[in-house]
This record gives sequence, structure tokens and C-alpha cells, in this order.
Amino acid sequence: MTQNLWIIPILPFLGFLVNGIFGRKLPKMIVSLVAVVSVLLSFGWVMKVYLTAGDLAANPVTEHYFTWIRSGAFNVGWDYTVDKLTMIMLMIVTGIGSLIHIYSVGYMEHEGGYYRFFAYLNLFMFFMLNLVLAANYLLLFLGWEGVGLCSYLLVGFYIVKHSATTAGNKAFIVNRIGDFGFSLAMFLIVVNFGTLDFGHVFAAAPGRPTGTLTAIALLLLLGATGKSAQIPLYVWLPDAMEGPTPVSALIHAATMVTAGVYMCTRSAVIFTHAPAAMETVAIIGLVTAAFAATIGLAQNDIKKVYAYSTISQLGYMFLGVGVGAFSAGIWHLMTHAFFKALLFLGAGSVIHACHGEQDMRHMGGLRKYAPITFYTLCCASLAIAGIPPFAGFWSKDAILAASYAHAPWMYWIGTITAGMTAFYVWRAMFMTFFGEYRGHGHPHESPVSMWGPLAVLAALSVVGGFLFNVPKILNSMFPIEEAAEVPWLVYVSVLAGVLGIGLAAYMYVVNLDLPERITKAIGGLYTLVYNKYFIDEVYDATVVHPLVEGSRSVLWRGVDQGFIDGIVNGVGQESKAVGGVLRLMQSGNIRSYATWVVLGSVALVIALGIAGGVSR
Amino acid sequence: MNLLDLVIALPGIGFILALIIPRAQEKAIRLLTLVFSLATFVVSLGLVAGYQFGKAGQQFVSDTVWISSPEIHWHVGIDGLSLWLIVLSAFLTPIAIGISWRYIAHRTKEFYAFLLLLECGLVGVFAAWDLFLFYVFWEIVLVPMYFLIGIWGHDRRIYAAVKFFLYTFAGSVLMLAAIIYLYTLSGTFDYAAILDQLSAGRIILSHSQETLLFLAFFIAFAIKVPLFPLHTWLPDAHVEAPSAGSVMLASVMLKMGTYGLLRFCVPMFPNAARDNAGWINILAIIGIIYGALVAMVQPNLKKLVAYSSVSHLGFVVLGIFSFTQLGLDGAVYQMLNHGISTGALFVLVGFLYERRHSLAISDFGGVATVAPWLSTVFVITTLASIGLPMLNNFVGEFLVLQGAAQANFTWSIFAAIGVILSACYMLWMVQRVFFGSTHEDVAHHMPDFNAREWACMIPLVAMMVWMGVYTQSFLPHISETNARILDQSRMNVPLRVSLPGSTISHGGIGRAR
Amino acid sequence: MHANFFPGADDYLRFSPELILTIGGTLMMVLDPLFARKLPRMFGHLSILLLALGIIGACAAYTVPGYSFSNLLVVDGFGAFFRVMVLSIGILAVLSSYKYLDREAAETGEYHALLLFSIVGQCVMVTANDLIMIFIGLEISSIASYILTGYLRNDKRNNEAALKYFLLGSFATGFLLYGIAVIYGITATTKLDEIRAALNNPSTPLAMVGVAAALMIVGLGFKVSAAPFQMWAPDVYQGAPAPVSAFMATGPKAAAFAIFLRIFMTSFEQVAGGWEPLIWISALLSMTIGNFAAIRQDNLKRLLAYSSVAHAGYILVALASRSGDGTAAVMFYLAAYALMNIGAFAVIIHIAGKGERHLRIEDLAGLGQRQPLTAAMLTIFLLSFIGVPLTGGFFGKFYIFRAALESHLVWLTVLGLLNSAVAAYYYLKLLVVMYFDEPGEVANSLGSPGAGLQAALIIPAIGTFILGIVPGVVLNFARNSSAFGR
Amino acid sequence: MNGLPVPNGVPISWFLLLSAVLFALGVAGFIIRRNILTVFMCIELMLNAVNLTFIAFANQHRQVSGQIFTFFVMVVAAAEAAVGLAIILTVFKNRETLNIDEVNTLRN
Repeated sequence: MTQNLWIIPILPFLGFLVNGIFGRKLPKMIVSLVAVVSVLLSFGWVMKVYLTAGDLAANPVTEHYFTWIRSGAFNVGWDYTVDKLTMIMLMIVTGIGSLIHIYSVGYMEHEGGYYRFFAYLNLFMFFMLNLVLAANYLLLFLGWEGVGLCSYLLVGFYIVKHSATTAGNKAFIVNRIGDFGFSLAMFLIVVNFGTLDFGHVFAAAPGRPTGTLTAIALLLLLGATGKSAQIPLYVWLPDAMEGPTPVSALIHAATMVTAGVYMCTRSAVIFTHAPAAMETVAIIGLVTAAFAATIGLAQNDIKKVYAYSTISQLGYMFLGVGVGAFSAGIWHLMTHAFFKALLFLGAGSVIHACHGEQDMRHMGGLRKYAPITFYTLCCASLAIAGIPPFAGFWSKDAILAASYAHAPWMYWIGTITAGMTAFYVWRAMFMTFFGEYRGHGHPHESPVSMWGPLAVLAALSVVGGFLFNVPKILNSMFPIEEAAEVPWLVYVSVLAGVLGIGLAAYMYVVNLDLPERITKAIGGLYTLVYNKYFIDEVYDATVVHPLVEGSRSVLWRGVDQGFIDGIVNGVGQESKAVGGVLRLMQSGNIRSYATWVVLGSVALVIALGIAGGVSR
Repeated sequence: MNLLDLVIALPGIGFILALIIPRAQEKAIRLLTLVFSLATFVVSLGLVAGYQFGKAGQQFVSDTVWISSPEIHWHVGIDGLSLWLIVLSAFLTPIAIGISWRYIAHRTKEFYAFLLLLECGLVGVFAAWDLFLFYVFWEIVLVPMYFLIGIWGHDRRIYAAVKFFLYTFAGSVLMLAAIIYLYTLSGTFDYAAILDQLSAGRIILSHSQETLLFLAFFIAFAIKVPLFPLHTWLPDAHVEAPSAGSVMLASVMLKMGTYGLLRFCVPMFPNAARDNAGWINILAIIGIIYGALVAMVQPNLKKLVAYSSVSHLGFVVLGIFSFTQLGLDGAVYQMLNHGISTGALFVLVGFLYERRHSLAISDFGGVATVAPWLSTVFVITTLASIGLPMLNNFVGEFLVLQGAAQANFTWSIFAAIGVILSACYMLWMVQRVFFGSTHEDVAHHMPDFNAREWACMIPLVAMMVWMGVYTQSFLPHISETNARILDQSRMNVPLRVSLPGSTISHGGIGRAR
Repeated sequence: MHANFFPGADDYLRFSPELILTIGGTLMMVLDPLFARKLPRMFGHLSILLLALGIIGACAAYTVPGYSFSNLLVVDGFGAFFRVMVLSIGILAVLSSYKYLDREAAETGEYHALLLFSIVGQCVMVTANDLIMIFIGLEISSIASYILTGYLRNDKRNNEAALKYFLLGSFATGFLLYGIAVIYGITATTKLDEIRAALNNPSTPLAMVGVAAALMIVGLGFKVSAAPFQMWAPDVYQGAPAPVSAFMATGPKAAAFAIFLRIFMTSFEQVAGGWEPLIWISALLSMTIGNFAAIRQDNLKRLLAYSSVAHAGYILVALASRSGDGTAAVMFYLAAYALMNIGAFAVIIHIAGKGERHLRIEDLAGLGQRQPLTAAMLTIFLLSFIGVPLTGGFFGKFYIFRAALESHLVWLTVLGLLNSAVAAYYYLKLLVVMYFDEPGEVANSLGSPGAGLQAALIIPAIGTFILGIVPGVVLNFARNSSAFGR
Repeated sequence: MNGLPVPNGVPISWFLLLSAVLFALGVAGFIIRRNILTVFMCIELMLNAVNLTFIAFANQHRQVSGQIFTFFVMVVAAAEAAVGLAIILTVFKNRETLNIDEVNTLRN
């Protein structure tokens, strides 16, 4: 029986078309209705599939619609497939997607380009669903690029704002660098396997030489680092916060940025047969997690804090993937989707409450004004801090355990990072909700359309962890190798979380002038961290600026106009000069002409005389 | 007189009629040319409908002796390769006329007449099956384009026009020499016959002979493509030409070069082609990256698009000289894609110019706020040209790169860098032109699309999506022909397909068939 | 060899064009004092009529091909072809001179008479089978054109051109004649076919033959203005009255090439092998010098003069190939060249104005807007000069270079074609000025070309297209008749 | 057929040499001399040198045709003289000079 999977992505796409084409004419009511309903419906269809498809592990649903590209032996179809992994992703994407759509109705109430926003959002849903439904790499890549496009459009949503559009460009171009790796990976796959269909590739992969698989895996990883903001390509994500907050929540926290993790998990077969690549993944993940966390410690813009925490959490997921705990990675992906979406929406609500203020130094004491936001955010912060029984605890613990089994030092770094995470998240909490209000105007609670979703997500961040035990669900795909159960691991990591929270509380509630003194104490280091290690500046100086200037002065002015055209026009000049010489011969003097005739004739006579003499 | 003859003849007739009508009747002339071009397009669709798969050789053949001695035939025909290029030319000419409707104020008569002559020549180039006839059409195309640039162009139009003519003419005389030389060897101009004689070994070319002949053809085509470093005529020609001229130039005329490479150079001189593929591909890759980098720093919209063409055409050449099925298919598909998307870009730039009377990027900014639809369409076109999936260019670029990867993975690595850069220069341009706060004078001179402009753009955008999503309407014809070319020149790099166990396609994540 | 002292009817028929024109010309001389003032145009009409009759005569003569007057004269396809060509050129020249003569208020009777005489000379040249006949024909043609060159007695440029043409011309003729004498000495004959036979005799001193040939090449090379004997051409073409330049650049040149071919393809065919390099060099020199010198010209007549040198070079390429196809190519090319050149000169005559004041390229400015038809015609001729398909010039080049390649002159071909690319530059310059520049005062003050000029524009244009679209007509005849009398 | 008897002891080569020398003198004169009339006479000299050659050969070949040629040449030369002198006259009228080097306005 066919499940008509195509309905899932097509619904948001229709929403996009309606809003995109007629949106400007339609009243906001209708626009939001179209947008939200389309996503809700596709969520519904996902549920329908889930309920009716039967055991996805045994026989996943796979549907072929039409041939997309066929050239000789190479053949790529527009194929969708759903197995358990996909199902989880589908639920996350459509579920959280719906919530955020609803939230945006309230949040974007007073923004210009209302219809545009929802059109983009729906388009994003379409591409994201394509990404997870794809049954071959090329279709996945389609979704992959598509979500990149939507993130570009939404980050640069405020088109009048230069910083916003620049951030959009940055996001797209940095992602392009990742996609460069991804496409090269695809080329290698086709060259070696002759196809891009997951089924065939994964079936054939085990036999292949490790070198090839490693190359493929590493290139895929490059793609993933772009999309999921890992070192070295993470730089675009913080800037991406220029976009409206719901966008940050949906795209840059819950769904798109996790695409990399999903892709690596999907390609598990290839990765597991390329140990070196796995190691690289783990290390990149770990380093990114720690690195981003340190930056997060010193940020004052609430969204920036959460942005870096996102990067760091994604690092965890990669760590999980790298150490072979794919399911744990996905688990963390899910829980993170819950609490990070919540954090961002909450931040949005806070910003909304403070009339668009994003700097935490001008907030504070919001506990009184926005209680719901406060309590929901508490859940999220506890979850991310890894405090049991909140969602984050389970998944993070699973990853850390696996990493310990893989290599203890990874565990330790991971745990320290966990501590830092707890610290900076709660630092944010304390700076915003405790103490006195330092901002201007009168803060106020958000409308129900906004806090409704918050509540739901809060519930999920509390119970989501143990309710959906992903590793168990995915057991059939990624069997959990029973690592030697080390009992104290749990306590240590939880302890780290608690310490982090405690320290934050001490510094930002009890002893308010301590931060000042610390920053004084470690001045240099602080500025370094505060300025994100000047990575952007370094990239600018080493890559961007030389490229642009070089192209202008060397290639264009130098090679193109100077050298090549120089030659071309030079030829013209030369021939003119030759003409000039010939003019001198043309003196107009009869006797000189006659001389030429005589010379010519003498030459001829001699030449022909000899020629005649020699021939015969 | 079959359908193909009609496709070639219609524009020619239109051209003559346009010349006959007194110049006062501008409206009549415009209508006439529009009608004729549309008619041509419709008829050309007949070619698509009548195309038969699996039929070797060319179709819609019409072959009559034109000149008895030396025997030169009016021998035209199409195969999957020419088919779409002909349709492309027929598709774009009405649009070119449409965008000139208001823009061309003086000497309307000649303008539209030349457009039709141009179309006639272009269709002829793609249809000619007699080397001599091919050369004739090849040269005919020069004349109208020369005048289009020279008369209706911008400030430095004369320099551009002369440069354009001389560049191309210098190249094509070498080709003429080669054609005549082939004739002296084979005693015929009929392409098919020459090909038979070559492949059957009835003409044996020495290594140096083959190389020289190959180069003679290659240079002529490479100038037209244009391949780095022979490209410098292109930016000038594009910038100075009226938008209709730029459109035809970029969308169709450049394809004459790549078409020639694929149609003549590779099949006739396979060995030479193989021996020289190395440096040719390196030039192509240099072109890809170089064009993109130079495009990035252009202060002038048209120049930017022109250099982007250099980059895009680099992909085509790379695909052709990868000698793989995918590469060739991609190359041809990319010819069509580039025709559509870059053509659309020039159309849009033309619209911007009509409004703002400037091509300098710095004179724009914040257009999106005053002309949202124009901006939307422009952005879509941009995305198409930077190869976003679901839009046309992606398919072509992917196939080309895939083919290159098959032949030599290093090539694909460097070529793929071009894909990154294309995003850089296009998006940067979009940001500077459409986003940001709106200038005073921009705000006043930026009406959104009118009906005529919509009529010009909708078909183009539709094609971008269609060709991006449902390639099966176009690729089969091309693949078939390319497969033939490849085994004719015996140089396919086969694609190793891993044979999947039947179990996989059902269990696990497989493709349902 | 037997000589019949009583020429028969056929002989006169074969000689009819010359007879018609000579009688007609003399008649005009007589009528001139009577009618010159009253109806000056009459002489033009009359000479056109005579030339038309001449063409008919030429065709009639071709119905009875063969030798006449004890083998002094041979009527073969080759001769007939060139006869018709020079006669037609004459018609076009007359057509293009109506307006000019009006404008300069010049004597019309003598002018046309001289024109006819010059054509008679050329007719004799192209059908002569005897070196002395050739010499006489050449001289008849030349002497007439000396006078025509200086026709406007009070015009300094005319005198100077005439003087240069006369002195250098007769100077070169001296060489030709000397060469003839030497040949006569070696072979004891001046009949082309007998010379051929004599040269086959192994005892002939080939070195002497070489010297003789060299001296003749000097003479003929001068007449066809091939490098290094081309220097006179620019000055003379510039100085002579425009219609005369048009005529001289085509008619005498064609005739000279005709005898060049006849002599070297019949008499010297066997021994000419060793001379190929010289023709090769001369061809290359002519093309290069002509084209590169033309790049810098801004005087239209001078520019066309140099271009005619270049075209002589192309024709020499075909000569160098020394084959039937080569001969045919030369014939075709000369026909095509005559058409486009006269056409182009007609435009110049049109714009030049009284006293030929406007001869600069700039004077064409805006012609495309003010007189689209004239401009279109000139465009056609220029495209034909460049060698763009569907024009006669293209097929001319094509046949020439085909012949060259068949004789394995690969590099000469390549160089020649590159030359034609160079040439494109200065022809384009004219197009640029004509279409892309705003009309100058010349174009604005331009009246309509008279009926005569218009005919002299349109007929060549049509001809150019005919040669460009259905060249077979002419070429086949040329190929069939490229075998000469033999 | 009977031509003139060869004078004893004067082989043909002498005639040829003489005519060659005359021809060369004519050529040299043409190049060296400045007076147009002189230049013109040099041309005549060349022609007559040729005539001498013709006659010499005619003699050797015992043919009369060679001698007839000389008459042709003379006639032509006469015609040339007529025309040439007329041209020179007009030039002199217009420029008041017979110096060949001053007739060089046509040049680039």
C-alpha cells in the first residue's frame, strides 16, 4: 500500500505558493492560517504514516515518483523513503515546525513583510522535509541546498538592514563551502558505486577499500560542518541571529543545523567503515563543543549566547556520531530540538517583552513581568544543563558514556564543557530574570499564541528525554553496544552541571561585582573570548580580502585589461605601425618607384635565370 | 521543403518582408517580426513533436544540391543535439523582440530585420549538415550582430563591435582553411560523408595533420565560446550591445562555439581531441574560476553577467572534453540552461537599465522595496544561475562535474570551486542592487513589471523550473545523440555501476521500482 | 604553320567586337565636335549600345571558336569570358561616368571614344595568341588609359597621375618587350603555342628562357600592380578621375591577368615549375603590403587602390597553384572583384562632389541614415571585399584558396586567409563611419545619384549576389574554358 | 626565305650585348635623370634597344617577322611619344616645371 509520502512536503509548498504569489493582497489572518494549517496538516500526515505504516524497521516505506536525472547508466529518481530514523526527523521537523509557525503568528504581528516571512517559512519546511525524506544523496542535497536558501532569505529577512543581508550572504556562502565537500563526496560515490541511492550505496559500501570510504566520509563531513556550524565553518551561525527569532529557533536551532548530524547518521555505513573519519568527526565535535562553550561564557547578547550554545550542543551530537553512538546523537538532536527551540522562543518572548532589546545587561528582573516565559525557560535551561530528569540529561549522558567507552579524555572534556554550558545558560537566566529591570519602557508578558508553544515545548523538555528513548527505537538500525557500565560517570556529569549553575548563581545573583573583577583579572583572555577569538577577522584578512583585492587588481585590471587586451590592441597598433612604414615607401617620387621596379626585375632575372639554369 | 526548412526559412522571409515595409510603419514592422518569430517558435516545437528516438543519424533531413562544382549541398537535419539549440533560438527571439518593444527608438526597421536575420543564421548553424553550409551560416550570423552592437549599442559600441567582428572573423578564416583542406582530402563537404570516410579509414590523417585541423576548428570555436584567454571580446560586446543583442549573444551565439566543438571537433578528430583534452580542460577550469573571480569585482551589471558567462561556458567545455556520457549530457544541458538563465539575467538587467539608465551597480540599492516582483524574479534567476537544485543550472553543472570527476577527479575539485564563487559574486550583486535602503532616484524610477515584461519573463522562469525538476523532457534526446558521438569517437569513460543485490532494493533503504 | 592570306568570314566574326568598337570609337571622334555641346549624354548612350553590340559580337564569336588571322588570334572560352568581362566593365564604367562628366563639365565624346579604344586593346589582349599581338593590345589599352587618367587637363592631380602612369607604364612595357624579344630569339617565334612546342625541345637554353620570363613578369606584374611593382597604383588611382580609376582597377587589370595566365599556362607551362616560389613571394607581398598599407589610409580612392593591390595578391595565390582550378578561380575572382570594385567606386563618385573634394572616409558619415539604399549597396560591396558568405567575394576567395590547397600551398593559404582577416578591419572602418556615426555635412548635402550611377550601383550589387548565391553559373564556364585554346 | 647576310666576324652576341647595354643605359637614365623629357627619351632608348635585339635575332633566324616587329614597336613608340609629350605639356602648363622630382604631390 502506498503512503503518498509526497503529501508531506507538498502541503507546505502549496502554502508557500499561495502566500508567495497572493500573499501581498491577502489579509494577515488568511496568510497565517494558510501557513500554519499547511504545516499542521503535514504533521498530521506524518502521524498518519507513523500509525499506518507498520513496522518501519522491518520494511521501510519507499516510493518512487519520477526520474529526475538520467544520463547513460546514471539514474537518479525523485524517491522518498521513510524508516525509523526518518520518522523521528519527520516528527521533530513537522512538530516543532508547527509550534514555531504558531508562535510566529504572534511574534511577527507587527513586522512588515508578514506574508513573505510565512512564505519563506513554508518553503523551508518543504525543503527540510525533502531533506529527510530523500532516498538518495542528490535529493537530500536538494533539500540541503534548499534549506540553505531559506536560511539565506530569512536571515536577510530585514532587507533594509545591511548587517542582516550581509549575514544572509555569509550564511549561504559558508554553506556553499560545505556543499562543495558534499558534492565532491557525491562525485566520489558515483564514480565508485555508479549510483546515489542510499540502498545501493550502503549495500555495496562494506566491500569497498577503506581509503575511498574515508575520503567520501571526510568530504561528507566537510558538508556537515558547513550546515551544522562546526569548526571550521561555524562562523555563519552567530551572525545568522540577525534573522527574526522564530527563524533562529526553527532553522538555526531545531532543524536545519541538525541536518549535518542526520546526514552523517544516515551515512553511518560509510562512516563506520572509515575509522579515521569517525575519529575526525568525534574530535571536531568535541573541540567545537568546548570552543563554542568558552565563547558563550562571555557574550552579552542573549541570542548570541544561545547561538554559541547551539554550536556547542551540535558539537556534542557530532561527538556522539564520532564515537559510534549514532542513536545517542539523534537522541540529543531531538532533545536539543525541544529545549533549544524553547530557549530561542523564550528569548524571543523576552526580547518582545523588552521592546526588541537583546543585550542582557539592559534586562533583568523579568521574573515578575513575564512569569510564564520565566518558568518555561527554567525547564529549558535545566534541560540543557543536563539536570535529571530533564530531557537534555538523558541524551547528553548517553553521548558522554559512549565517548568514555571510546576514549576517557573525550569524556572529561565533554563533562567540563557541560559545566560551562550550565554556567553560561544560567548566567543568561540570572541576568535576564533576576535582579532589577535595567532596561527602558515597561516589559510585559507575551500573547498566548506565543507562550502556548512555549508551554508545549517546556513539557517536552521535561519529559521528552525518557519518553522517547531514541536508542531503543533505533536499536534495529544502530545496535547499542553494551559499553561497560561505569556508574560514577552520571554523577560526575550531573555534578558538573550543578556546579555550573551554582557558580552562575553566585556570580550573577549573590556577588554581582565578581564578574567585573574576574574580567579585570584575566583581561587579555577575556577580550580574546569576548571577541570570539577574532576568528571572523582572521578569515577576513586571510581569505576574503586577498581574494577580492587580488581579483580586482591582479586578475581584472592586470590580466584581463592589461595583459590579454593589451596584446589584442597591441596587434592592432603594430599593424597600424607597419602600415606607417609602408607609407614611407610611397614617397610619390617617380624615380624611386622606378628604382623599385628595377630592383625587383634584377632580382627576378637572377632568380629565374638560376632557376631555369638548374631545372633540367 | 520540410519542417526544418520552414524553421530556417520563416525568419529569412520575415527579414526580407521587414526590409520591404517602409520605415515609417514602425508598428507594422514590430508586429510582423513578432509574428514571424512566434511562428518560427511554434514550428520548431513541431520538430520536438516529430523527433523519433532510436533513429540513427539526423532527422528532418532536407538535402538538395546548392552549387554543383564544388558540390555544395543545402543539407540540413537535426539530432538531439541540434534540436534543443534550435528550439532555444526560436524561443528566445520573440523575447528579444519583446524586450526591445519600447527600448529601440530609432531605426526600428533595421533593428527588427537584423534580429530575424540573426535568428535565421543561428538556426541554420545548428541545422547545417554540410560543412560549407555551416560556415556560410556561421559567417552570416556575424553581420547582424555586428550592426546590432554597433548601431544600437552604448558609448563604446564601435570598439566593441569591431573587436567582436575581428576576433570571430580571425578565428573563422582558420576554420575555412580547415574545411577546404578537408574537402581536398575527401572530395566532399557533406559532414556525414566526411565522418564516414574518416572513421572508415578512407582518409588517413597523419598525427600532425589531425592536430592542425583540430586546432584550426578548435580556435574558431574557442573564440566563440569564449574559452579563456580568448574571451576579452565578450565583456565589451555584452556591455555595449542593446539588451536584445546581449540576450541573443549570450544565450545562443556562444553556444555556436560549444556546439561546434561537440559536433565537429570531437567526432572528426577524436585522437587530437584526446591528446589535447588536458590543456583544454585546464583552460576551461581556469576560465571557470577566473571568470567568477573577475565577475565578483565588476562595478557594472552587464560586465558581471558577461564574466559569469565565461565561467559558465567553462563548465560546458570541461564537460565536452571529459569524454564521458554524463559530461557531454551535462555540457549540452548546460548550454540550454545558460541560454535560459543568463538570457533571463540580461533581460532583467535590460529592464533595470530602461528604468535607471545606468548599469553601474552603485547606482542601485533597495530596489526590492519599490519593485518587489522584479526583484523576486531577478533573485530566482540569480539562484538558477548559481545552480540551486530544482532550478535548471544545477542539473547541468552536476552532470558536468560528475563527468569530469569520472575522467579525472582533480578537475572536478577545481571546477567545483567555481560553484562556490558563483554564489559569492551573484549574491553580493543582489545585495548591493536590491537590498539596503532605497536611493531617492531609484525609488522614483523603479516601477514594477508591466504586462509586456511579465510576458517576457514568465516563460523564462517557467523554463528554469521545468528544466530543473523534470529533466526527462529534454535529456533523453541529448543523451541519445551524445551516446552516438561517444561511441563514434570511441572514447567513452564508462560509468561503473555497482550491481545491487535484488534483496536491497526491497529491504533496507532502497529505491522502489 | 600555314598562313592563309585571305581571311574568311569566320575570321571577321571572331574579330567582331574589336571591329565594332574601333569603328564606333572613330565615329564618335568624328561626331564629337558636332554634338558635344548639344547632347553630351548621347555619347554615353552610344557607347553603351556599342559595348552591348560588342558583347553580342563576343558571344557570336564564341559560336565559331578557333584560330584566326594565321593564328594571331584565338577565340576560345577563356578569351570569350574575358572579352565579355571587359566589355561589361566598360558598360558599368560608362554608367558611372555620366554624372561625373556632367559635374566636371568635361568633353564627353573623346572620353567615351578613348574608353572604347582602351577596351578594344583589352579585347585584343585577351584573345591574342601572339606575343606581339599582346604587346599591341596592351599598348592600345594603356595609351588610351594614359589619356583618360589625365582627362581633366586643368586638374593638377590628373596631370600628375597621368605622367606617373605614362612614364612608369611605358618603362615597364620596355621590360615586357625586351622579354618578348629574348623569347623570340630563343624560339624563333612569338606564337604562344609554338613557343610551348619549342620549349619542349631539350636544347633550349632554359636560363635564357628564365631571364625572358622574368622580364615579362616585370611588365605584366606592373600592369596587375603586383608587389614589388605596385607602387604606381595608389598614386594613379588617387589622381585619376574616379570613374577612370574604377575602370583601370578592373578592366586593364583583368586583361593583364588574362594574358599573364595565357602566357604562363600555355607557353611556359612545363618550365614554370621553378618559378612558383617567386609568385608565392609576390602574392604574399602584395596581400600584406596592400592590406597593411590600407589600414592607415583615410582617402577612399587610395584605400581602394591598396585593396586592389591586396586583391591582386589573392589572385596571384591562385596563379601560384598553377592548375585548371586555379585558372578558373582567377577568372571567377576577377569577375567578382570587378563588380564590387566598380560598385564601390560608384559610391565614391556619388559622394565625391565637384572636383572630388570629398574623398575622406569621414565624408561617408551617416550615409546609412541619409541614403539607406546607397549605403546598403556599399555595404554589400564591402562585405564582398571582406569575403562574407553569399557574396561573390566570398566564393572568389573560397575557390582561390581551394585551388591553392589542392596544390598543397597550405601556408600561403593560411597567410592569405589571415590577411583577409586584417583586411576586414579597414573595410569595417567604412561600415562604422557609414552607419554608426552621425551624418556629417557631406551626407546631409548629398543629392540623389543619377539614374546612371544608380544602375552602376544596383547592377553590380545584383551581380555580387548572383555570384555569391549561385556561383555555379560563372564558375562552370570558367572551369570548362580554363583549358585555353588547346 | 632570305634575310640579310650576317656581317663576317660580327657574331650575334655582339649585337645582343650592345642592345643589352643600350637597354641598361635607358633604365639607368630613367632612374638618374631629373628632366622629364630626358626620362622620356630614355624610354625611347630602351625601346630601340629592343628593336636592335629583334633585328639581330631576325637575322639569325633568317626571318622577316622579327624586322616587322620593329615596325610595330616604332609605331607604338610614336603613338606613345604623341600622347606622352601631350601629357608632359599639360604638366608643364600646370606646374611650370619639368623637374620630375617636383611632381610628387600624390603620396601619403
